[in-house]
Amino acid sequence: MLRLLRAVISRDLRLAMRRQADIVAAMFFFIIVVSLFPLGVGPEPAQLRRLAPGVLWVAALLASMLSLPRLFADDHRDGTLEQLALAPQPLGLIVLAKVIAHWLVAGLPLVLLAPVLGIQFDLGADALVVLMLSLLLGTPALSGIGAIGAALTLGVRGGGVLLSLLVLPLYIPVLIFGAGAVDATVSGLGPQAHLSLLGALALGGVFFAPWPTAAALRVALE
Amino acid sequence: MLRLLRAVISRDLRLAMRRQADIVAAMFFFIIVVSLFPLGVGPEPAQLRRLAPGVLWVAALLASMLSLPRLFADDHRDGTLEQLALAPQPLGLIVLAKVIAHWLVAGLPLVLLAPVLGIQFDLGADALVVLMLSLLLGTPALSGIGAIGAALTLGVRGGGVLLSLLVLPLYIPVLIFGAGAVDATVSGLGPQAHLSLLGALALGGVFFAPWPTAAALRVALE
Amino acid sequence: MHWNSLADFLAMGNHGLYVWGSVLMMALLMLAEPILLRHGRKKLVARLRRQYRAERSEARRNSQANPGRSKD
Amino acid sequence: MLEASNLECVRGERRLFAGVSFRLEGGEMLYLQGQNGSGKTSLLRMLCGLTPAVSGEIRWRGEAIGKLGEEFRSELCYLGHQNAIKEELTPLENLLSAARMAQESLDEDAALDALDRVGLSGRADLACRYLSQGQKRRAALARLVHEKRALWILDEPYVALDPAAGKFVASLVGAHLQRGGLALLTTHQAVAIPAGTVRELSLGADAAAHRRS
Amino acid sequence: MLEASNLECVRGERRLFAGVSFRLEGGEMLYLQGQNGSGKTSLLRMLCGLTPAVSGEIRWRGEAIGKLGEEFRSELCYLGHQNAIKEELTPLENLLSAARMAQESLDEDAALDALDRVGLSGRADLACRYLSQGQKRRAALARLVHEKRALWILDEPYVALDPAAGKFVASLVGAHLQRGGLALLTTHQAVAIPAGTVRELSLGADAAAHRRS
Amino acid sequence: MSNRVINWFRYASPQTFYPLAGQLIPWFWALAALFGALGLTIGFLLAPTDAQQGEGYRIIFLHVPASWMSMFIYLVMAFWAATGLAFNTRLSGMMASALAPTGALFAFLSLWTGALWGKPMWGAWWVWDARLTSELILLFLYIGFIALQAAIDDPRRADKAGAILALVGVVNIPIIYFSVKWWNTLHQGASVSLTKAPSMAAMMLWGMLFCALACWMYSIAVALTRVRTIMLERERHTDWVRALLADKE
Ligand code: HEM
Ligand SMILES: Nc1ncnc2c1ncn2[C@@H]1O[C@H](COP(=O)(O)OP(=O)(O)OP(=O)(O)O)[C@@H](O)[C@H]1O
Ligand SMILES: Nc1ncnc2c1ncn2[C@@H]1O[C@H](COP(=O)(O)OP(=O)(O)OP(=O)(O)O)[C@@H](O)[C@H]1O
Ligand SMILES: [Mg+2]
Ligand SMILES: [Mg+2]
Repeated sequence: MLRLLRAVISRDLRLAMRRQADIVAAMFFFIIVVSLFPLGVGPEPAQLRRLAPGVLWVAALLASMLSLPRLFADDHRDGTLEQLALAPQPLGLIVLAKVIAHWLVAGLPLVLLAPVLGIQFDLGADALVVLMLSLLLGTPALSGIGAIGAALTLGVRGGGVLLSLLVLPLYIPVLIFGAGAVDATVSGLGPQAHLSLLGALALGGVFFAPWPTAAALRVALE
Repeated sequence: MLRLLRAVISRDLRLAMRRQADIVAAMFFFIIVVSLFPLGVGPEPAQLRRLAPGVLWVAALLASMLSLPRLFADDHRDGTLEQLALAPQPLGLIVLAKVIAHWLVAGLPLVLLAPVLGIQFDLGADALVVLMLSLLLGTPALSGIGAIGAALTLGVRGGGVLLSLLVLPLYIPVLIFGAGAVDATVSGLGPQAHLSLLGALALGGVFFAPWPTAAALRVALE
Repeated sequence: MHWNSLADFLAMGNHGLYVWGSVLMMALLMLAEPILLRHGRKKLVARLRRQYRAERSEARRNSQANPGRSKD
Repeated sequence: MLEASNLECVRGERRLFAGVSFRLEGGEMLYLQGQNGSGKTSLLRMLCGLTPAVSGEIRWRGEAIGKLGEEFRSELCYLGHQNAIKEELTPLENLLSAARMAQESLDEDAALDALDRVGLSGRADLACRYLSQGQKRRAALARLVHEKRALWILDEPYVALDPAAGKFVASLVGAHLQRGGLALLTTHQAVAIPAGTVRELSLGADAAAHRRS
Repeated sequence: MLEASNLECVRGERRLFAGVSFRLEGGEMLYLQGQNGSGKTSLLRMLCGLTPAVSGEIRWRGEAIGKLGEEFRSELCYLGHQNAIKEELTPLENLLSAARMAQESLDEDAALDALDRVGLSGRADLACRYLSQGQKRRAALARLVHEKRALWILDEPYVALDPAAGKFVASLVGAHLQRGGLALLTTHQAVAIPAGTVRELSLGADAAAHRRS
Repeated sequence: MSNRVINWFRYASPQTFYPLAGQLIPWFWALAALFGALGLTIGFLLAPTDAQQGEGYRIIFLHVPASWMSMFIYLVMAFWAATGLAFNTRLSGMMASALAPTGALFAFLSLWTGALWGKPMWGAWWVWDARLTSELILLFLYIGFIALQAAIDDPRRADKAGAILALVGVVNIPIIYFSVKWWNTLHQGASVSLTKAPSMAAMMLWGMLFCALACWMYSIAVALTRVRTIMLERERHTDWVRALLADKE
């Protein structure tokens, strides 16, 4: 079972490396969206500091979502998905591996990048730490929930935009607890409660989501 | 020439209709991103009012960008783009038609929707009018500029995210003048200067952009 | 009865616009939905009838054209 | 070993076929024939368990494939119209990762050997997107060279191949049958299989005419 | 009318061919042969003007195609490995919109007739994504039925077609040659063209061996 | 035991359900009209003025039933989705798709009446309160469901995909509700308090109750009507639909 997970993850990572653009670009999307905001709303530092958690988290959410449509679409188009569905292992496990790979490519870089961007918004050190922590817990949940949407919209033309319609409402709790954790730190309250809820969401997202996703994939292949 | 424009536009619109999801979903992406922000930054009305122009414009920009990757990718994948490049008319014209169709599908709905969302942010009537005007002028520019990026990243795997990386910096002037126009209205200054600059960008975007786009497409087909 | 006059009733203590706006929208949509449904159903039935008729006449033509073959 | 009884397939509003039954034993191949759109691909996908049948049953070693599930899939090798290769990866990487994801053991030497035998020795390290149409198909077919699973289901394997490559694939299928394997194959290009028993099944209009007469 | 002299094609670090020259007049067809990956597709794309040649020249009615530009393209009909049909549209819509975008006049009756002749009459209003592999190819080939442009460049048109459909396409090409048209064609499936002069050109290893001997 | 199962599936088959629904629909319409008339009479003619809110509070007789229905219909939809996935009955998917538009309608009406109530009461059309926000998200979930089904044209596939989405959504709704609630109360004090409903006179309660019942009956009638249309459309190749439509000729 672990071998299967490793095989799928390593293949997906290799593909991501081969495309190069992917990893770098998810990060740059994050950077650019975050930097657009000051341009849109004006540069007062006090206001920016108050905006920071929300903007950073919304940007992370969008960046992670942007690569979702391709999570299964490439495999679907070239027939690999059929092969995976015919593999002797439960499809849910394969999905789990793909979710992990997606997180490594589209989630982890955001976590590492966040503090740098947080500085642009004048966040303090403890807020930066909590920001990273919240992203570390929240982005896996995003990948997991996103996978469900990606599977449901698979093969549905115009799926890319439909996907965001399905997935964004489900992302809201993650966003609220994520931004809430940072906010609580900024305003002097403890972030523990938010963070532990976020952890629960992450566990749920990663270990529960693959099963409906697998079911949706089988439907898409019919 | 007009017949060609009409043929391409009507085909693209029919494709969009067939996918149904497309039009509705671009709008809903806009709605949802706009609604995410308050969830990220908190619900105080005064603060939201100040954020409104920036948030609405950034969301419009993202929504219009999200449908860009498919502008040429579908045609590329199934070989239609080769056929268009081999058509006896200048490729630039065909691109112009596709830009117009893209705007009709991904730009116009945003313009019509913006006032409703503005209300959620407690904007006044004159600000709402200027918001619509600025979007009406700005979104065609977004479609035009976006087409260049879409053509440049065509066939490049992982293009979707790379695309946003290329296009977002070029979108910045549009964003600044667009959000600026609304901001100026909210703070009691006239929006005329911003709007006329935006108009210039739109003209440039729609009539200049198709030519580099066509060149980039030819390169992608080589 | 709680109201003194029709005008009073319509004014709703200065909140007429809001109250009647709600009532109107609700009435409008809740009337529109069944009407649209009825309309859609009628169109569907007409379409299906047309389709069945076309199929039947086609089958008849076929059986006339080659009477030896059984209808499958 | 593989037994289908009374299969029916409906697509949209169209009944593609009904009452399709056959039985296939080890060492036998079923050559599925029919015009374009007669439902060959649909039948093969049904036999894999990808699409549910409207009615009828499919049994493998006497048990319904729906119940067997993973057990059945671990004996099945399917190759569809799509090549199932990643354009960004090289043929070698494609072959290795496909094997690893199917939990087969395939070492690099064996993979290189397989690529060599399908005529891609010079291209083992070139990303598949640069390959020609026929070379892509060869890269996909390279999986068959060391494939030991019992049931092969191949949907038009010869498409885009040049005659020499087509013959090689036929010889692979022949060797598989000789080992006692089963194969189902569709194609519009007649390529003789050098060994094993070949049985035929026709779908579609011709088949209907057949049954009626 | 179409003249190629000394064409050379380099892909990556590999020289696929060099010194390819030929001349084709009205009513003649060039049958391009070669193994998988020998550069047939590359040559055809070069002749369309999609890929620039490393060296050599291509002339149409005596002038370089690069200079002619749109004039050349208005006489050219290319069909590649890809079908160039939209999966969301029906075969009818695909055919009509392709014609309209190529600025040809094709009315609905003619289009329906074309679909009828390629055997898609029952599927004219079904989105192409539901068609079978061969039916998709047929939908793409329906363009040829009423195509009057002088130069046809067809890259493996027979792929996925059943024998009957293949023969029909060959008859279309034959009729085109008889009208005085030119055609370039690659295929790995020998289908006899019923009329016109067929000339052959081999690319790749066999061709090199040929030249060397 | 086996008898019960067979019976159940008999009613779950479109062929038997269709005429049954046809007979029930007029009754539900009648009940809807009756309850609606009662509720509106009580609410708009008889109920006294509210001490704090004046006459504006009468929106409550529309707003609360609409809000309740919007949430309840989602639950029912998810229930049908679950039975559809579990037992693979055709009826379940049809019921789920028949309910969605009505649910979306009530979600929209809840937002609309709420906004029209909010302007006079709070001075704003919209505030980012927990309940409001989660109602908005509920509308998105409905729209997502409808859009997903519309985007898939094979009805069986659409049913299954929709069912998966509805079930995932139903798991998420409580999470969303509590997260939003917590988010808001953490941010600002109760400048706007919806949690304490004004102590309502018995009259108001009765009015609301009847209005809610009217909405219930309305929903059932509309859903049954829609499911009948869906049945005809999907089963148009079966003999029973042919016979049915031929009869009326
Ligand atoms: C767009 C704005 C609004 C939305 C989306 C909305 C949504 C809802 C929802 C979902 C419910 C049912 C919740 C439950 O029973 O737990 C509800 C109930 C209610 N709403 Fe609203 N509401 C809005 C505006 C308002 C306003 C402005 C008022 C009054 C000032 C109001 C007063 C009430 C009352 C009194 C109830 C019944 C409370 C109860 O049964 O616990 N709502 N609303
Ligand atoms: N929704 C639908 N409505 C009507 N017909 C459909 C629908 N979906 C698929 N079909 C038909 O079902 C058939 C599918 O055939 P399938 O792909 O199995 O053919 P095939 O025998 O593999 O053909 P080929 O030789 O071209 O590969 C086609 O005839 C197609 O037109
Ligand atoms: N970047 C590259 N480096 C090395 N070789 C390359 C590169 N790009 C393409 N090639 C080779 O160029 C050839 C392209 O061949 P082309 O597609 O023209 O073949 P073809 O004759 O049409 O073959 P088929 O019969 O399979 O369609 C292939 O052999 C491919 O391996
Ligand atoms: Mg097939
Ligand atoms: Mg080729």
